[in-house]
Amino acid sequence: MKKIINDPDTVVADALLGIEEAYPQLRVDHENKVVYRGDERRPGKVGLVSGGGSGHEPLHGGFVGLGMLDAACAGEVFTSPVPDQMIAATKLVDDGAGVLQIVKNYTGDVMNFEMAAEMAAAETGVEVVSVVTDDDVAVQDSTFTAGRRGVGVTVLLEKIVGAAAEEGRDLAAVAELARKVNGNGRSMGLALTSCTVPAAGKPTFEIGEDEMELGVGIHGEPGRERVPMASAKEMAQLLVEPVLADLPFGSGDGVIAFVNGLGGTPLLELYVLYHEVRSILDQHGIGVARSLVGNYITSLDMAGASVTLLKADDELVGLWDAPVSTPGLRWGA
Amino acid sequence: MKKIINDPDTVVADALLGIEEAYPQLRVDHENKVVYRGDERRPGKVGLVSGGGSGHEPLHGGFVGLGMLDAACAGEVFTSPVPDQMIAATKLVDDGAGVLQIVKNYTGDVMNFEMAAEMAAAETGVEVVSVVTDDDVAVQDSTFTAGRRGVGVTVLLEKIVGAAAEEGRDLAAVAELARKVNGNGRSMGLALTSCTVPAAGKPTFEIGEDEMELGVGIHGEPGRERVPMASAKEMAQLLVEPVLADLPFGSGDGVIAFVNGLGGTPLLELYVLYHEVRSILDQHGIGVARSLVGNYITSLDMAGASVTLLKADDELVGLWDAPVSTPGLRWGA
Amino acid sequence: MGRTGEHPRAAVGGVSVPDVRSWIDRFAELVHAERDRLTELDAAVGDADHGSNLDRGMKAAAAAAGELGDAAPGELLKKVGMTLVSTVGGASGPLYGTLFLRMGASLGEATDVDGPAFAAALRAGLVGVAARGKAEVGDKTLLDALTPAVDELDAVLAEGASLSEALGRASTAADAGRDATEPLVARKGRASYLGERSAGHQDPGATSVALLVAAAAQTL
Amino acid sequence: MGRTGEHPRAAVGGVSVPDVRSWIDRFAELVHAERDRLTELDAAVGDADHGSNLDRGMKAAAAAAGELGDAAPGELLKKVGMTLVSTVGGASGPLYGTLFLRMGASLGEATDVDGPAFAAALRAGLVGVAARGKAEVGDKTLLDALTPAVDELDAVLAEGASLSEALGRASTAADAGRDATEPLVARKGRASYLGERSAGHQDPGATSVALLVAAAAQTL
Ligand SMILES: Nc1ncnc2c1ncn2[C@@H]1O[C@H](COP(=O)(O)OP(=O)(O)O)[C@@H](O)[C@H]1O
Ligand SMILES: Nc1ncnc2c1ncn2[C@@H]1O[C@H](COP(=O)(O)OP(=O)(O)O)[C@@H](O)[C@H]1O
Ligand SMILES: [Mg+2]
Ligand SMILES: [Mg+2]
Ligand SMILES: [Mg+2]
Ligand SMILES: [Mg+2]
Repeated sequence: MKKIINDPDTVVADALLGIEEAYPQLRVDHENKVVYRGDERRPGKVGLVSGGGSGHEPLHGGFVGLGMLDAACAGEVFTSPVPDQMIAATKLVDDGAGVLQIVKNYTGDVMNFEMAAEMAAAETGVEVVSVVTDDDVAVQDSTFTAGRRGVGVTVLLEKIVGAAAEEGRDLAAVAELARKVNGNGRSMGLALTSCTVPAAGKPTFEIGEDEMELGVGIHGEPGRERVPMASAKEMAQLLVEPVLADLPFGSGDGVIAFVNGLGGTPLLELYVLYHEVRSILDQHGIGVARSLVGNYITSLDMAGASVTLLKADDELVGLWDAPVSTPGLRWGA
Repeated sequence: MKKIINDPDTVVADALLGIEEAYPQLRVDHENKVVYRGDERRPGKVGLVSGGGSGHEPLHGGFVGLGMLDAACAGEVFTSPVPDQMIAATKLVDDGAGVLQIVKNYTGDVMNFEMAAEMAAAETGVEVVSVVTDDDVAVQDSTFTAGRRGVGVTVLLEKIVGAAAEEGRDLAAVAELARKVNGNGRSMGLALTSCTVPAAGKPTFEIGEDEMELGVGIHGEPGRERVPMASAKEMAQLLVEPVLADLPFGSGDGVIAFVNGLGGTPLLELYVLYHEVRSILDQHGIGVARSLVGNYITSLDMAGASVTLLKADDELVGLWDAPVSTPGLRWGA
Repeated sequence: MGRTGEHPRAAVGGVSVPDVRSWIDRFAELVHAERDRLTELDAAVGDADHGSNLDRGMKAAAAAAGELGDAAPGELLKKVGMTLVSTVGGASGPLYGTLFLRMGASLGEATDVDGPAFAAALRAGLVGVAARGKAEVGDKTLLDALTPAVDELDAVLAEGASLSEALGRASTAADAGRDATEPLVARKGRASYLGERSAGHQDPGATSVALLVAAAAQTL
Repeated sequence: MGRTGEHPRAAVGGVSVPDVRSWIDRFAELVHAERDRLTELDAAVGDADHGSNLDRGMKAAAAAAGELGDAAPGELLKKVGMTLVSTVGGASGPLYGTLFLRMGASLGEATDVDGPAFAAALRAGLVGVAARGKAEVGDKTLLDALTPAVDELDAVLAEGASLSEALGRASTAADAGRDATEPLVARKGRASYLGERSAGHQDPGATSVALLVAAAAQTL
């Protein structure tokens, strides 16, 4: 394992020191490992809190700022944060309008956020509503599993819902919007290489030079199948078709198209993939209202990419375009 | 080699299709492989053109836009573009105020841009001035070499000089500013792994699990020496000390501190490194006026990082803060 | 049957505060000793952290229990639960945390905890864990060891046996439940993503629960 | 001494347009045949593309030269230079491009190109290459083969020999210059980053220049 770290046990704490120094507009509660906004917030705004295991940067800490999250809880690498962190975050961001928790659907995350919401309500009286993202179509049968994993849609949701909260919508409206976004988005990813968790010191899974893991999870979870290495055009097909098959993206619908790098894949390749994704969408008569290409929800050093399509009406596109100022996404501000 | 591409011979052309589709505000001249601004430009502005081999994304195409470059020429992977491309770019961006070429110091790049400038002057009468960046302190003795390589300072320079051009400064002033930025910035990088050039199909150099290449170039050029793997703290020392030794960054001076990922290193690790860099600067009494942490001048899939320090007075910091709107850097717009 | 403890109000024949401390300490020891094995099991079907998660948590919990001054057994169990929730994370943090928190709530401030009260508390914990994880027996989770253990504890106590004897038989039931997870296909937690491929591996959580019940049989 | 050509104004005893075409075609053939060897040499001290760069460029240049209709030798050489500049990139594109462009400029629109005129054009090319690359003899670049070749060409012509004979001796000088690059430490181009480690490897550019001069000796 070759990594720029001091010690696997302190990697998250060390990175939080760097994040705080790199972004003067952010604050970090180091004891609770919470990144939160240090700029002036709109009074009475619904608070937006997310979090999860570390190793997916810029998600979530890199999405804290105007028009997106108010706070993010950083767990250990690939490990859900604990309720104490979410409670600390809740207290930091509540301004009387309640708090929305954005939770990716993993057993640990869901249960820890659930306990946090119960405890925060009991301890502080703050109203907390949770929304779970579960957009990964690689998990086919959710009756017999922990359900679909939360992946790329989380990024789009945090942006869109962040804009709505900034607009002044109330907690119920913001939560409803979050569910709408999750309901209209689907994702699928593939890995060319494994990631290596610092504490483990070796790759999570073995994979040959001539194969790829189709439907991989962002923690290196197994996907749908091992398939032979393919061209970018074929990869686009393998990713887009299951996404389209899962939600009735009709001809004439517009989408926000998001090609995400898993951390070890150069931008050059993501652009090649994006073009192939666009070609397939063109063939289906699906218009692309907005695009996002880059490394936004990563899996440490894994080579690979995912495609997320979010069926977007005028409301969602308008909120997408609203100003945002975070380390990971920034425009109009 | 595992890459998301269709064919090593078409990877640049294919990526340019994706770039054009991902960013509606950009245009691409596919015949000449030039990315240029499609938005309304300030009339009479000095044109800013850069370019170089591909594989360093977002550099340079991702830095085209308001407040930064007007056009970027994309060569084949790690190969300088040819003069025809620069001439096409020059014609696209000249608005009567002349054109500044920003060239990284590699023999091929320098000569091709030089010929382009001569030919553009002869063919079109456009006044073209070139500025070469050569900030890589890993190359120690420039009398007996092709001189220092242009690396991280190029990113900072394109931003700062872009702001000055947007302000309306004339060609001579913009060129002088560019030389000032280059003169005040120094960089040093290290690699944990090699990159793999698509056309070559195998890693450019071999490197053991327990060693790193200190002073590596962004094309995998050899550095100062092979050193044993080290902690992030030690890596910061190995990168920052030679940079400080080379330019009289005095106690009390302010810098723009830039920690850059080479493509295969996760953001999490870059933050860990950034914190260690800050600690060293603190010890030297060097203040950090502004920070930049992320993958901005990459070397395909290479794992590793570089540190660039730019001694920054109020003028440079002011221009750094000016609005910029490009795929790679965006704020205030 | 509790060991003789130094606590002033130690309920002889029941579960005293020192008994609970011994149980927690013993469980922490067993987890520490089996840490690598638990992590190995988790590597096969999950993310290779169950051993380190629980070891970190139980170390903290044992320390917290040791520091807590004069308190009833229920308060001690609550403290253990809170500490686990705050230090473990992942799936097992809320699950083990809920188990102890609910046991604590069930016992309240009572200082005399007899066998049936202890068994009722453990069932309250089981109900809490099932609610928290929304899993059922057969889903290949820690419920597959915990449920038969609690059932056996109730049944043996109902026969009039001592708590110590009943916990011994409950431990045997937990071990059997743990072993029975091997052929199952996981339907909850991280292992469920493996689908059919999860069969043939023993569940890590059921394995640690068997240690918890064994520790109780050895100390209470 | 030119071969007999079909061009109406072919200068017998000098260098005609068909002669130039033959030279270019022959150089393109040699580069193509030695492509892998050139790239291998570049892999050792540079970035493993000299063979493919030059092969791509000379293919395009030979095609462009073939397509150009009625033209003087100088115009043909200019076309070759332009094509190389536009298709090669890297260091060798501007260098080889400059060589041919300057030769073309030196010959202008002249249709009668005798030995001394050709030699003067080649020297103009050499001067251009040196100016473009700012290198000197001994820097381990293509100048180390080109300079002795041009010097030898002048010297032998001054003795009154034919162009053909003089080019033969120039080719021998180029080969010697090429071989002499092996022990040198590079001071220009990509190889210079290797410092001392560049010694012990023959320079790729000097190797391709030796092919250029050999092609001239074989065709002009
Ligand atoms: N929904 C659930 N209900 C009950 N137990 C569960 C559930 N999900 C997971 N578990 C248990 O948790 C164990 C894994 O714990 P651990 O590895 O610490 O957490 P994580 O899966 O978050 O890494 C599994 O072996 C299983 O016994
Ligand atoms: N400054 C220079 N002057 C003369 N020749 C040079 C110079 N720099 C490089 N060369 C020649 O160019 C050759 C390399 O060409 P090539 O591999 O095509 O370009 P690049 O180095 O850009 O990949 C070297 O072997 C050397 O002979
Ligand atoms: Mg885990
Ligand atoms: Mg686990
Ligand atoms: Mg080369
Ligand atoms: Mg090259």
